[in-house]
Amino acid sequence: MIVTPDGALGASLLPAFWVAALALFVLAAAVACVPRVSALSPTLSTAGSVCALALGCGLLLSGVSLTASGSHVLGLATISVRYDGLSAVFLAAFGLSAAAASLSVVGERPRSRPEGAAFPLFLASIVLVLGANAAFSFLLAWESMTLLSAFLVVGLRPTRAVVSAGNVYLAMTHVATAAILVAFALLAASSGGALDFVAWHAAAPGLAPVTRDVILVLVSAGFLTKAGAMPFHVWLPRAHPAAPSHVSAVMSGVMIKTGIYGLIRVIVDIMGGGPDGLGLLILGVGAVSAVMGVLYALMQHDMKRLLAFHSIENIGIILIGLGTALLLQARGATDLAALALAAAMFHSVNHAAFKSLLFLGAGAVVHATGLHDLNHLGGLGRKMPATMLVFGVGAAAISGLPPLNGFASEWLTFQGLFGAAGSGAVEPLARFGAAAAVGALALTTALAVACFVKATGVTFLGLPRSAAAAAASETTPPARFAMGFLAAVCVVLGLAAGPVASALLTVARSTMHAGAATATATVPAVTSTPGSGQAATYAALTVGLLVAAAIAVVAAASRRRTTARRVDTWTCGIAPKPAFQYTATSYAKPIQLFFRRILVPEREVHVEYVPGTRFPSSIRYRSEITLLLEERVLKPAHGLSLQAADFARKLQAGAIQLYIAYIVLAVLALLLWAR
Amino acid sequence: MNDWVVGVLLLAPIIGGLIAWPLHGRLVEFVAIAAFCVAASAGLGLATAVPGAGRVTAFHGGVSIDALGAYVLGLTVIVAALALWASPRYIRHELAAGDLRPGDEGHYYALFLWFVATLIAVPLVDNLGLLWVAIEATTVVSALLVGINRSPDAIEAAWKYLILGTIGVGFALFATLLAYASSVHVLGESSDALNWTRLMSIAPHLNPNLLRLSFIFALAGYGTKVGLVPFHTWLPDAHSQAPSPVSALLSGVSLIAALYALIRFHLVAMAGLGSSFSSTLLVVFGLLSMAVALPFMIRQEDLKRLLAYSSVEHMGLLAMGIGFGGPLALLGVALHIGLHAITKATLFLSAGELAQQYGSRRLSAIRGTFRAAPVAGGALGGGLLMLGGLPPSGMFVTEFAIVVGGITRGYWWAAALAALLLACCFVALAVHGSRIVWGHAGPVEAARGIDGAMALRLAAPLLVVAALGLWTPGPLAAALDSIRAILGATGV
Amino acid sequence: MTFTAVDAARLLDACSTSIVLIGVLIAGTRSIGRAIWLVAAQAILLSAAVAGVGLATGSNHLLLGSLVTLSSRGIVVPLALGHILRGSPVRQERNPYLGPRLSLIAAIAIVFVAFMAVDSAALGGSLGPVSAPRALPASVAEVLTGLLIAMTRRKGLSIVVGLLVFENGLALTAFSLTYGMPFLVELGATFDLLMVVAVVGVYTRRMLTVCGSLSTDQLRNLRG
Amino acid sequence: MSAIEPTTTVFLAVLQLAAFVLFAPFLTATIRRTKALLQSRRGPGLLQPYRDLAKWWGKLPLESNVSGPVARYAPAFVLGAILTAALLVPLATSRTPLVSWGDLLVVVGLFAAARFALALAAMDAGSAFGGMGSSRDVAISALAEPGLVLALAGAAIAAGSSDLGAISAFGIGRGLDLLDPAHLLAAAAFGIVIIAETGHHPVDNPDTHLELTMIHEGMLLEASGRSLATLVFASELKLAVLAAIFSAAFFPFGAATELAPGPIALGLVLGFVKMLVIGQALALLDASVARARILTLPDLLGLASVLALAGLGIQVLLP
Repeated sequence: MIVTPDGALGASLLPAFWVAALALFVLAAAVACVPRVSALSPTLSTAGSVCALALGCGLLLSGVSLTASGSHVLGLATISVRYDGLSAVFLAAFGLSAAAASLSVVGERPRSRPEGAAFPLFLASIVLVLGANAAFSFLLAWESMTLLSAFLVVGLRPTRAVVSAGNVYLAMTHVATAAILVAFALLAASSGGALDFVAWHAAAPGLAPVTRDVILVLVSAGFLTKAGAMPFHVWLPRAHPAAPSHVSAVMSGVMIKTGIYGLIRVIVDIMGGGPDGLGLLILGVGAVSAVMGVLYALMQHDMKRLLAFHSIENIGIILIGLGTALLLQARGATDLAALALAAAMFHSVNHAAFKSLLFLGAGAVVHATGLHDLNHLGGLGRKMPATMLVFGVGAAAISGLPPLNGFASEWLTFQGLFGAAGSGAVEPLARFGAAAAVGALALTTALAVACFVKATGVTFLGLPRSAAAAAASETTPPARFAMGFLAAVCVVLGLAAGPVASALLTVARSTMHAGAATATATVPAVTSTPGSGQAATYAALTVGLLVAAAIAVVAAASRRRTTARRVDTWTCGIAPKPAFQYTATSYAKPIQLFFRRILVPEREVHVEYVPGTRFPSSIRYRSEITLLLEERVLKPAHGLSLQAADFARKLQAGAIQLYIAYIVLAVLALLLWAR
Repeated sequence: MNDWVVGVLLLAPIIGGLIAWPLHGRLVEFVAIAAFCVAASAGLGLATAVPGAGRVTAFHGGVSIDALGAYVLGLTVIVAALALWASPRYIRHELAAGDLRPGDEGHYYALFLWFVATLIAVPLVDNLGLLWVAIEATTVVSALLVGINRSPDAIEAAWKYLILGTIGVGFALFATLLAYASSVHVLGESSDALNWTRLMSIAPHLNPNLLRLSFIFALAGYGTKVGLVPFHTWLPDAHSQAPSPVSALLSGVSLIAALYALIRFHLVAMAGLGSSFSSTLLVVFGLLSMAVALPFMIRQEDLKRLLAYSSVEHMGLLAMGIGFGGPLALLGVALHIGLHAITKATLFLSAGELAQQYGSRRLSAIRGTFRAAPVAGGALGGGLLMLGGLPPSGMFVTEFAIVVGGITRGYWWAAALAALLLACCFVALAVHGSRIVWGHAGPVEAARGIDGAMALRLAAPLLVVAALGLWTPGPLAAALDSIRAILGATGV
Repeated sequence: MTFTAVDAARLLDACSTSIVLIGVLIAGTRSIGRAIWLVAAQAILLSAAVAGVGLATGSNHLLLGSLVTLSSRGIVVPLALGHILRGSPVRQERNPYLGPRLSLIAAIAIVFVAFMAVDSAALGGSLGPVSAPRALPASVAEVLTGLLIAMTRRKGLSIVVGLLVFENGLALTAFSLTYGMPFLVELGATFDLLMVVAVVGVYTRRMLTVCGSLSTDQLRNLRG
Repeated sequence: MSAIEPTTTVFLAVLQLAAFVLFAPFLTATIRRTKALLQSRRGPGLLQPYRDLAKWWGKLPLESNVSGPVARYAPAFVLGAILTAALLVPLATSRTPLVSWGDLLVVVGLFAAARFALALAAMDAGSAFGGMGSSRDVAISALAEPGLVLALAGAAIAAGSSDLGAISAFGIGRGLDLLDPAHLLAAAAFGIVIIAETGHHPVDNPDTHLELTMIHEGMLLEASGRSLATLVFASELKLAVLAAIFSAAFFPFGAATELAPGPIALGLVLGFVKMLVIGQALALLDASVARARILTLPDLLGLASVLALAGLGIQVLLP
């Protein structure tokens, strides 16, 4: 049973899109189980994802919302959805990422048939999560998403490491879900047992402060875990690299965003903002996640692990935006809050685009060489130029370079921070916090540039560092097309930053239940503090065209008739070897030294000499950084808990007399209690 | 008419057992299955008659089955059917391996049938005294089953089960006496002074002191059979040492039977004392059970003990849910009872398969079932996921209902802790399960022949549990509703 | 002469107190054989009390009940246990967790506590003509004594003896509270008790064959 | 802000572009000259940079047979980005030629883009020195970036807008009140950042020819002909633009507030003068300070961030 509130133009199509998307995903899953036609599955899920994309864009353009509900179990609706603007934004992001990911494996054979079937269902579960508007259907979709993604990570024939990665992932997300469940139950309890979000929003103002804070803490912990923000990130860099690349693309591009979506949905939409402290808290979490995420990413030389840590970084940037929004919303600066919230959404969409692109690129490289380790790659640009081009676009976008989309959203985030730091509504300490976050964000973007110069350069430029890299070949046409699509999206979203941002601003305002814009809070033309000074603006399209023009002019001018003379690379006069090049590890070395206090590197050099001489026959160098949280906190805590469990097991000591004593004592205690 | 059905229902297994006792080989299997089929048809007939009539009585009210009783009866029949279906394969292997002596199979099937008979009797009788007799009888018979293979461990487990069970249920007798005393004050000496229906009708007039004491002793007594901490100590021993089909019956049904008795007392106490007293106790002991079961699940070396402790955990959850009250939680409890029974039975059956194939129950030995034992291993893994309450398991729904119901009823801390403990217990199960399925297998006995019957027997129940997580069929929904009404969600 | 309610009450009180005393003696003895016969004596006193109440109230099912009690608890069960005992090498409780003297003292303490703590008035007073104020506290003391024995002994049989003392306590409660239960329940309970003893017999024989003794120290392998 | 008529915009843009393009090499020349004099050498003439550029422009390029399109097209990206940036900063006037096209973040972003392209190009030839220069350059810029943004953020927050024109206008408006501690701390931070970004002592040696000590030069090692000319010119231009930003944000006095020939001319001259002063300071630094070990750079650049943050603290916490 489906209804759309007002039949705006084209809105009548939207239900069809929704049904089609889900149906196609289910069909794709079914098809994947049938040996003869299983090759059709990726095509079908691509179609489904495109439907989801269309649905998201349609909802955004028409401004209507889509409601639907499905079968019941124990009187609880398994499907009860309402797609509003917020859902639409994330749905569109999902559509981009999922379509490309599904397309990239057209013609590939999945690791196993169950996994081939699980992928479309995983996509369907995300669609349902993004729309659910009642506690049960949300958690049902949420947990299905968790389980399916965990299965996709682990697969049918995992190695021991992958199994443990899957366990860590499942454990953390499941406990996090328990927190969310309790928070939802509290909301239900304080709204007379109602389980739907609308009733909760209605009851939210009446919440006792303590209850509200408990709820906020629980949902924050729960959703931040799914989002992979520090210090809840431990599962992420283990799980994402283990999955096949197209799965990692969706997990990293969209699934962790459902955590962000949940935060916005519950805190901003349902609860109408948190207490004064919450914004700063989220802001701090975001800043830490951003800086530490990119630092750890720089230290990785496994391509997919590097990208996984970058997901933590980008979640951090999104959280900086969200934190700013909450900070300002709690202090009544609605216009700026909406701006910051729009920034967070914008970066979520952008990250979905370029992170999926990069993961698909990494997948193409792994597919071509079978290598994960950057230190064995190199010179792939000559073998796979298309991949290099799109990967470069993705790298530039994620590094936040104008005029691409990453820069646009980071620009908005910066504006939000400037606004918060300058706003009179905010007390000085919080303003200083925002100002400090500006520094953190700047550091993050600069480190991201370093990291992606390293990733791109070491992989695609220079000489191949291994035979496998030398023998690489370009990836399949569908994969190339998928990556090209995402690269185009990165460019378009960057150049169309203005309209996109203003659309998101509308969504943000409606999500915050704020009226129409009062000040000139439209983009491009954002006043950091309305009234004073001149609008700080970023005219993406014109700047982009200007840059392009300048580049074109210079390039044309400096082009010569005569072709260049080819010579060997200068290596002080001896024949160049691949071993002369900087590796990924050595490239990141200066930064490792600069930040050695935080990264705590351990180096180990092992030299073997030619017998009898002082001439080294082989030198092996290994450098590992210490993940402080894991090493110094979590591992000891784990050990302690196991010891505690062992101690508790002494209760069951085996002597029947002891057991009788338990019973007697319990009875006596009961009798005393009942007196 | 009903008298006859009930008579057949109870006598068929007893007589079948008597016939089976001296027999050997295929014949005894045939006898057992035949006798059980008769009883099962009678039992299902009765159970299905209840929803229409609301209450089926026989023997002048001596037997009186309401929706709750019918539910427990139906579950007993279903789980017993699964266990009996799995028995021949299991017992033959035991005989071949020399763990059972030739001739024991006759005793096994006889005792099995008698155990089923006692279990069936529990939900039938209306008289709390006879209810106690039936529960005690289950202890005696199942104690013989637990120790049927004469290994020292089995004897130890059976011995502890017998002694602790008798002492515990002794307290239950005490509770019954007190209830009787209180009702005799009101009714005077009459044969139906212990009938639950009568007690409920006169509950408000009962002496509150007696009632309070009575519930306390019922909690201790039937709590022992339910496996609530700290009365649970016999449970992991007995459930792990018994032959796997019997473990399935013990964990699947006999716990529920005892819980059924406890519920009866709880309802009387609620009717007489108001909800707070007994509910609080149930919540406290339920929480305690979940909390104590966790460490034993985290560090566990024995597969069947792992499952047994998970039973303790789930019984704790059910006790809590009953204590919470309220429509949502009780609906969850009603469904959870059935889902847990079916899932746990299946898990024990698959665990038995694995234990026999690997020649050990040690978790460190049972590894890499993905290759060595795809069906049983898959069933175990899937069952553990179902038990952990991940969708599409029906237990996701029930656990959601119980936790949310609890918090909406104001039991914030208890329900929140329960949610946390549930998650942690799932983590423990998942870690063990992943090692079982994918761990590095040691030297494995050549994979036993996968017979289709086994695959069906292990897969079908799990599929049912999964299906019930997505959709509740109309009749079942109606039945659950009436059970909830009985459990006292009326008017909430 | 007629046997009045007052006489019945006096009889019930006397029997119950002496049952408790016997229970204390059981707690204090090392010899398992003696313990078994003391339990039998308890049962006989119990049935006597029941018979008395039955005569006083003129209810037949109480008389029947006393017969059942006498035959089952007083004769069959002790004989069975004696048979098992003859089969086992050890007849003494060598080193219990709580020595005879200490457990004797403990039992006495329990009795005092029970008599001070429990007053039948709180439980709605005694009903009917026969009012025996000591019966209920005595039964509680008896129950606890049984549990004490079961908790502090090492030998399997001694634990069973404790169990029986416990059961006698329950029976005494039944009679002192409500003149017993409905007859059907009575029969069922007795039957269960007999079954329990039978199963105990089975398992003690197996224990002897497998473990070689009845000491529960061998029965401590199942842990954790 | 008065309405902007296209003719003015075009005029100012062309004027500013010409000014930067023509003046940037001269700025470098003055730095070299002063440095030489301080080292008691005569040093090259003030037109030498122009001659160098012309010479390289005419040369037949050598390309490594490893390198490919990246190395070939990167120089255009670098110069293009910096030229665009040059149009987004106020020079002669207190407004940017292209009003409301982009603010200081856009300029910073364009610099980052140039860095990205250059650092990538340096790795194309598979040369050890290219990789080394690239690695060190991105590392140092990463350390400098927070200082850069925070220093400007201080000014932006004070001015209530991150638009460089607005910042400069606001500064002029405040007159000498502008020179409060917060402002000066930010200025100091920005100064340090300029040193790092333009590769002067103690961070880098702009005219070393020993491969192992090169950072910026190391990245240009494989470049030749027009590529080399483009890249060198880009770096000279970058210095000029940074100097312009510095004066616009921290010492905006003298920039034309109304669009009339006289003030504009004056503002242009004053802008040149400020740049030269900054250049002389850098030359002084080159001559007086030794180049620091790379391990000690975090202290220097961290100092920039700390100064900027301290400035912000003063500005926000105790107004």
